Amino acid sequence: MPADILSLAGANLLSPMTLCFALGALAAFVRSDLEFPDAIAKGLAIYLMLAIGMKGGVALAGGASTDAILAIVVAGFVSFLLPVVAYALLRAATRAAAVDAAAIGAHYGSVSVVTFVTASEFLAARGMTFEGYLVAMMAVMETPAIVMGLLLARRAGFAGPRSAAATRHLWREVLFNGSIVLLVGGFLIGWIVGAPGYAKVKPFLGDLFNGLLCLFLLDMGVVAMRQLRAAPALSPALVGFALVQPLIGAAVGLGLGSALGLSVGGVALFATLCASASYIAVPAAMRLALPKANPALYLTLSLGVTFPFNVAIGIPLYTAIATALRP
Amino acid sequence: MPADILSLAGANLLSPMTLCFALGALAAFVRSDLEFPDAIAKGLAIYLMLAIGMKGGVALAGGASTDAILAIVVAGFVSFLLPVVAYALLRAATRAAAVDAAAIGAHYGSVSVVTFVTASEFLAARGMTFEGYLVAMMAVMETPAIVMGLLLARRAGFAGPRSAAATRHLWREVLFNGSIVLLVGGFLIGWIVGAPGYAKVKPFLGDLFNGLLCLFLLDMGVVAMRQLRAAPALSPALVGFALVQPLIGAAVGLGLGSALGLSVGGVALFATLCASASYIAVPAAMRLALPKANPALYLTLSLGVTFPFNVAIGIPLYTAIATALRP
Amino acid sequence: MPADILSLAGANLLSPMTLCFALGALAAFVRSDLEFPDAIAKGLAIYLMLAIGMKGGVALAGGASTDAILAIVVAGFVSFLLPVVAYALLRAATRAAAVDAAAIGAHYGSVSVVTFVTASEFLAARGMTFEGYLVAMMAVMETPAIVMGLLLARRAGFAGPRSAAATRHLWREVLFNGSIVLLVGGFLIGWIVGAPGYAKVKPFLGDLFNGLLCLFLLDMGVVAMRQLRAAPALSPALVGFALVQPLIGAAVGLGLGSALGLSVGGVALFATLCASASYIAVPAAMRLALPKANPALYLTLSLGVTFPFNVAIGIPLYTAIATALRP
Amino acid sequence: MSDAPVHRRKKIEIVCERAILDDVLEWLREAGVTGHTVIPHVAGHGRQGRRDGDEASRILENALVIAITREDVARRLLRDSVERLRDFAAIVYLCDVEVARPDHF
Amino acid sequence: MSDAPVHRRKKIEIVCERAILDDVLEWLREAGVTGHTVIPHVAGHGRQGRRDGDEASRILENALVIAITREDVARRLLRDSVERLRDFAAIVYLCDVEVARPDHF
Amino acid sequence: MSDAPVHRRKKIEIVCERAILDDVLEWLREAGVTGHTVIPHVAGHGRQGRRDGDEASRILENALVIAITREDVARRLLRDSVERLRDFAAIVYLCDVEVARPDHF
Ligand SMILES: Nc1ncnc2c1ncn2[C@@H]1O[C@H](COP(=O)(O)O)[C@@H](O)[C@H]1O
Ligand SMILES: Nc1ncnc2c1ncn2[C@@H]1O[C@H](COP(=O)(O)O)[C@@H](O)[C@H]1O
Ligand SMILES: Nc1ncnc2c1ncn2[C@@H]1O[C@H](COP(=O)(O)O)[C@@H](O)[C@H]1O
Ligand code: NA
Ligand code: NA
Ligand code: NA
Repeated sequence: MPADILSLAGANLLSPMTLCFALGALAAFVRSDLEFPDAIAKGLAIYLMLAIGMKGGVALAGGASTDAILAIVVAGFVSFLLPVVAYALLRAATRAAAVDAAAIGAHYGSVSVVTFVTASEFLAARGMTFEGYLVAMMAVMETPAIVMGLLLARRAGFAGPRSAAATRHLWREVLFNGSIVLLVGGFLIGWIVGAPGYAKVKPFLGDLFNGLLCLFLLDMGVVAMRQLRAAPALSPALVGFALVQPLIGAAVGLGLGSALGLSVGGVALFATLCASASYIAVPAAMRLALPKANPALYLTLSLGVTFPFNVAIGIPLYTAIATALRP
Repeated sequence: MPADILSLAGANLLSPMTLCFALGALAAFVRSDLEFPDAIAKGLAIYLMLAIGMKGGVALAGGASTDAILAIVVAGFVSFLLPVVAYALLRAATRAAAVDAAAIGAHYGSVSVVTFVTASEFLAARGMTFEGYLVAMMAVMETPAIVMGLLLARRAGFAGPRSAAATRHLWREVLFNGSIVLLVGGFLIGWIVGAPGYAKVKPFLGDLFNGLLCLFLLDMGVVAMRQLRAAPALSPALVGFALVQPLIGAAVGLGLGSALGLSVGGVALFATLCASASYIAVPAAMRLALPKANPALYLTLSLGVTFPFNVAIGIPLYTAIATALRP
Repeated sequence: MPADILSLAGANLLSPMTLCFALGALAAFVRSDLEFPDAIAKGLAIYLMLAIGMKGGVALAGGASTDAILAIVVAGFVSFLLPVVAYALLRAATRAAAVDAAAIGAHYGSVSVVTFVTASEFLAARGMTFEGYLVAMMAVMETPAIVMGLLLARRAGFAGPRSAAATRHLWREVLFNGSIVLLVGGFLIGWIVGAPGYAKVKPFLGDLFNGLLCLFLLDMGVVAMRQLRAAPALSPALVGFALVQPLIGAAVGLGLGSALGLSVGGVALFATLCASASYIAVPAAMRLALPKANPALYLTLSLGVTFPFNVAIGIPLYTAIATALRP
Repeated sequence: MSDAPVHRRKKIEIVCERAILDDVLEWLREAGVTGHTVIPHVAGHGRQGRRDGDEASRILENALVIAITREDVARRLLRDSVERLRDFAAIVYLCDVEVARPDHF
Repeated sequence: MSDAPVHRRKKIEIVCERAILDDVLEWLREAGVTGHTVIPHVAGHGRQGRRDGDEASRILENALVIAITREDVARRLLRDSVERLRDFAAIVYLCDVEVARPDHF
Repeated sequence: MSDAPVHRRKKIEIVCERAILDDVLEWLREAGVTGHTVIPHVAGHGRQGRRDGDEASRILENALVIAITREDVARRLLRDSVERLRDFAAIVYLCDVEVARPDHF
């Protein structure tokens, strides 16, 4: 099995996607002026979320099982509870303040869409399939963690948003942020139109997926490395947290995924979701709701450490374990 | 035939394109932060206009008939005269001021490229073809309505642009606005290079068309709904106008299209052009030339009411009637 | 052979790419409001550089020959030395000041990626192939010319950048500017993943290449024409320089390319590189390092005169000569 | 020219992180400011380090709000800002301006 | 330091809808202003409601023009603006500034 | 309200070509300015003609830097700017402002 992991990891490290990520990181490291316009990065993100959502919906088209509904509910609970684990770990093993620990916890309960998408391509390249409703599980995991993060902070004495506008803004973020709308909306559209409707848009939403993912990961490499460079030096304990917490999350995902009876690919993807940390929706929410938490900390851990770790090492690792767990 | 219309409308409402439009509208309705960067929206518009223009030119490549020239001239006249109808209707049936009625009229004489493009895909999905020069008819309908709008306003005592710069700006807008350049330019390029030249760019300009249209309609849904939300409450009479005027325009298009001997698909498309209202070129021109007209009115009617009406109901309706009219 | 050149030139002038360029130029000439958002233009440039880089790397995958290394070293020297030729020509035949001549020289030693890419498609459409490492030759030609330009200026008594920040900025530009990172990075990725890895991204990075190049050239037409219009009237001598210098560069490229034993396509491409002038990386560097040089001059010559000359006439001309030179 | 009437007002400028922009605009409205202008994408550097909106969540980006208003309103806003904006990246300052249409502000 | 010569000029700022930007710049030029700076995409709120450039035609978007010029020129522009910009979304105000190179403005 | 303490500072604004933005910010830092705000994409017109960032290399684009600082620092910057920015497209001017938190600037 270790040989397996190594060969999977090797293949992953040498895929065009991972190499594009590395290229972006390198460019930022040498302070190249390579820069993706923000509009292009946002456009790519919209594409990826709509495309992955629709693919999931088409895969499930026609039927929706109780299996799917159970799995989606479980995913929501996991997102809600993972921040508690992260919070406890941070308070026990690092010197993070309570409000920072609560904010960071919220990030690790939520998910990173790009990590998921990269994992799904990793599986596809190996001929492994997964349940269409994994996409719905991802969508449902986006924001419960925010609520738990706020509860943890309140317990530690930090009030949430102070003005009515900020509260409204926060709830909109939790319920209807752009990622959720695109993932769930794309999922429903795919579910409604099925394979015949999907055929019309497949040249764009299907065939180009890998290529556009390359471009997106190139940009993510730049962004992650810039975040690392701009950040204040992190304590070794915090860096350790950002490497251990994904493993804890993955273990939870591997266990629950097997218990839910997901396919091998599905287990690997669910583990990846639990292991990944948000770097778009949750930071925006935390900045509003917990302004006393330090954004440099949570952004650097999720984007600068955990994201590259998952892309390079985590995904093949979780896949190998999911394969080994196959009954 | 009514059964026919209903099944066409049903199929239309469940296409990925219309569903994407609905998703965008829903996102804006719940005030999701889903937002297309402006640059992406503009890039998509450039793509759609170049692609549809070139497709039309390739379809006509080799020959240009007197049929085509006659149809194009007729289209120009229709655009010039439709504002008079709209103006009369507005003054008779609503309480719109003269200057507002003139400005709104100009919008309904002109056309909406996205409505046309959506209709052309609707036809293609049903195996219906149309004359390549429909694209040239659309281009020629873009701006004569602006001139008539100004004449109507002047008759009512409103001067046009006051400074020399504004006048120059206005004429450039009338003659060379970006849509016209792309549609006519693309058309000519397609006409020159024909099928062999087109083969080189077809993977981009042809195969991806539907998928990119989905993305564009998603954004249009957001934009149309935001416009509706931000607008002052419209009187029922004005909303009624925005639903009746397209039907009048479509009737004109159906009649003249049949008289010109267009194919069924061609008649349906010409009706769609007459029924649609501009929301890019004409607002920009009116703002300069008739600043006393209220932009919230004309934007909301064309973008917030008529555009969704045509996309959801108008297109299948006009197609069904065009089919029924077949001699 | 003259007949040959004419037919090649004719075919080139009537390709969708060249026609798109002409359309853009025309739009800017009539002052249409057609405008590519800057983000879209940058996004297209990133795509083209990554795609051409990767294509080159895949073509070379597996082996790297001493041939390749020799050709790359030669290309670097040519870029370093061509500015001297341009400088001498400008000082002898025009009234350009020394600092302007040095800055313009740096532009002509460097290369234009879009010209290269257009030439590579021109060859592909004629079934001609070229060595994969031409891409690496292009990357290596990007910036040595900047160093020579500064040396020429210093010899004429103009100091380089004055502040430490400007110097650092300049060196980063020379070594790691975005184009170099994308071209070299894409090349290495293509080289590593080879044909099997490339298959995953080919629908995007390969099949769409021509279509996206059309869009990019449309924008370049607008940009080049605007530059020409905004520029102060150029003296006939300067315009003459911008037409003669590419021919000198092409002659150098044809000679050295043959001597290096490149294929016919390779010789034509190398000639095109030598003939082309930078309009992105070098202007940015010159503005910092030689602020006393007039940007309107160097931008107008490279972008407004030499670029269209190469796209419309130069490429087929160099190709015809390379074909005729075939032993 | 010398007979043109001069009306004095205060201009208040606020540079703040985009996350609280809506909040700031609501605050201005409550305070009686009748209009404002927003420059939506602005980079900066201050006590909280570099803020140049270069990352995906865009929380490290500022906006610049300009409002012309009466002196008393502006002074009250300036005073209240200390408490109101304490936890956020933000600065506030006032400046004298002259306007032609006093009814407008 | 105290010996640095101080030259007083006026800064005129105009927030207006983008549709009339060219027109406004022509007006400044005619009035004798020798330079200007434009912030091209600016949102705002005023008598004419929200203007945040969120729609496709972009007519609901503002620009901010800054020009440094002599006091008399600035005052004349301020006075004329009332009539000139009446129908449009626009505001104009003046402010005192000090410059180092008086020949420049 | 009248009892709110008023602290006077200077605002220095610099419009310059983007190519030298890093350089200008370094200069401000060295001069003792503790913060700044940058409006990154700004068009303009001056002695060096139109600069509207419409071309591919983007060298014809400006940025606008705003910094609030003490009067002496601002005056020194204004004086030094003449020499420092001579070769580039750039203008500099000062303006009086009032702030609430004097320790901040
Ligand atoms: N002295 C200053 N001058 C101009 N802008 C400043 C200054 N200090 C801070 N800022 C701006 O205000 C934002 C928030 O400042 P701070 O709260 O100090 O981090 C910064 O990101 C800058 O955009
Ligand atoms: N009091 C104000 N302070 C700052 N900007 C304003 C103010 N009033 C109006 N504006 C700006 O000027 C534009 C036009 O104003 P109005 O003509 O009142 O709609 C608005 O969209 C705002 O950007
Ligand atoms: N009088 C002025 N008022 C406002 N901005 C100006 C003025 N003169 C120049 N500028 C700005 O400063 C930049 C450089 O000016 P210049 O060095 O004169 O070309 C211009 O592109 C404008 O953005
Ligand atoms: Na997670
Ligand atoms: Na119409
Ligand atoms: Na060259």
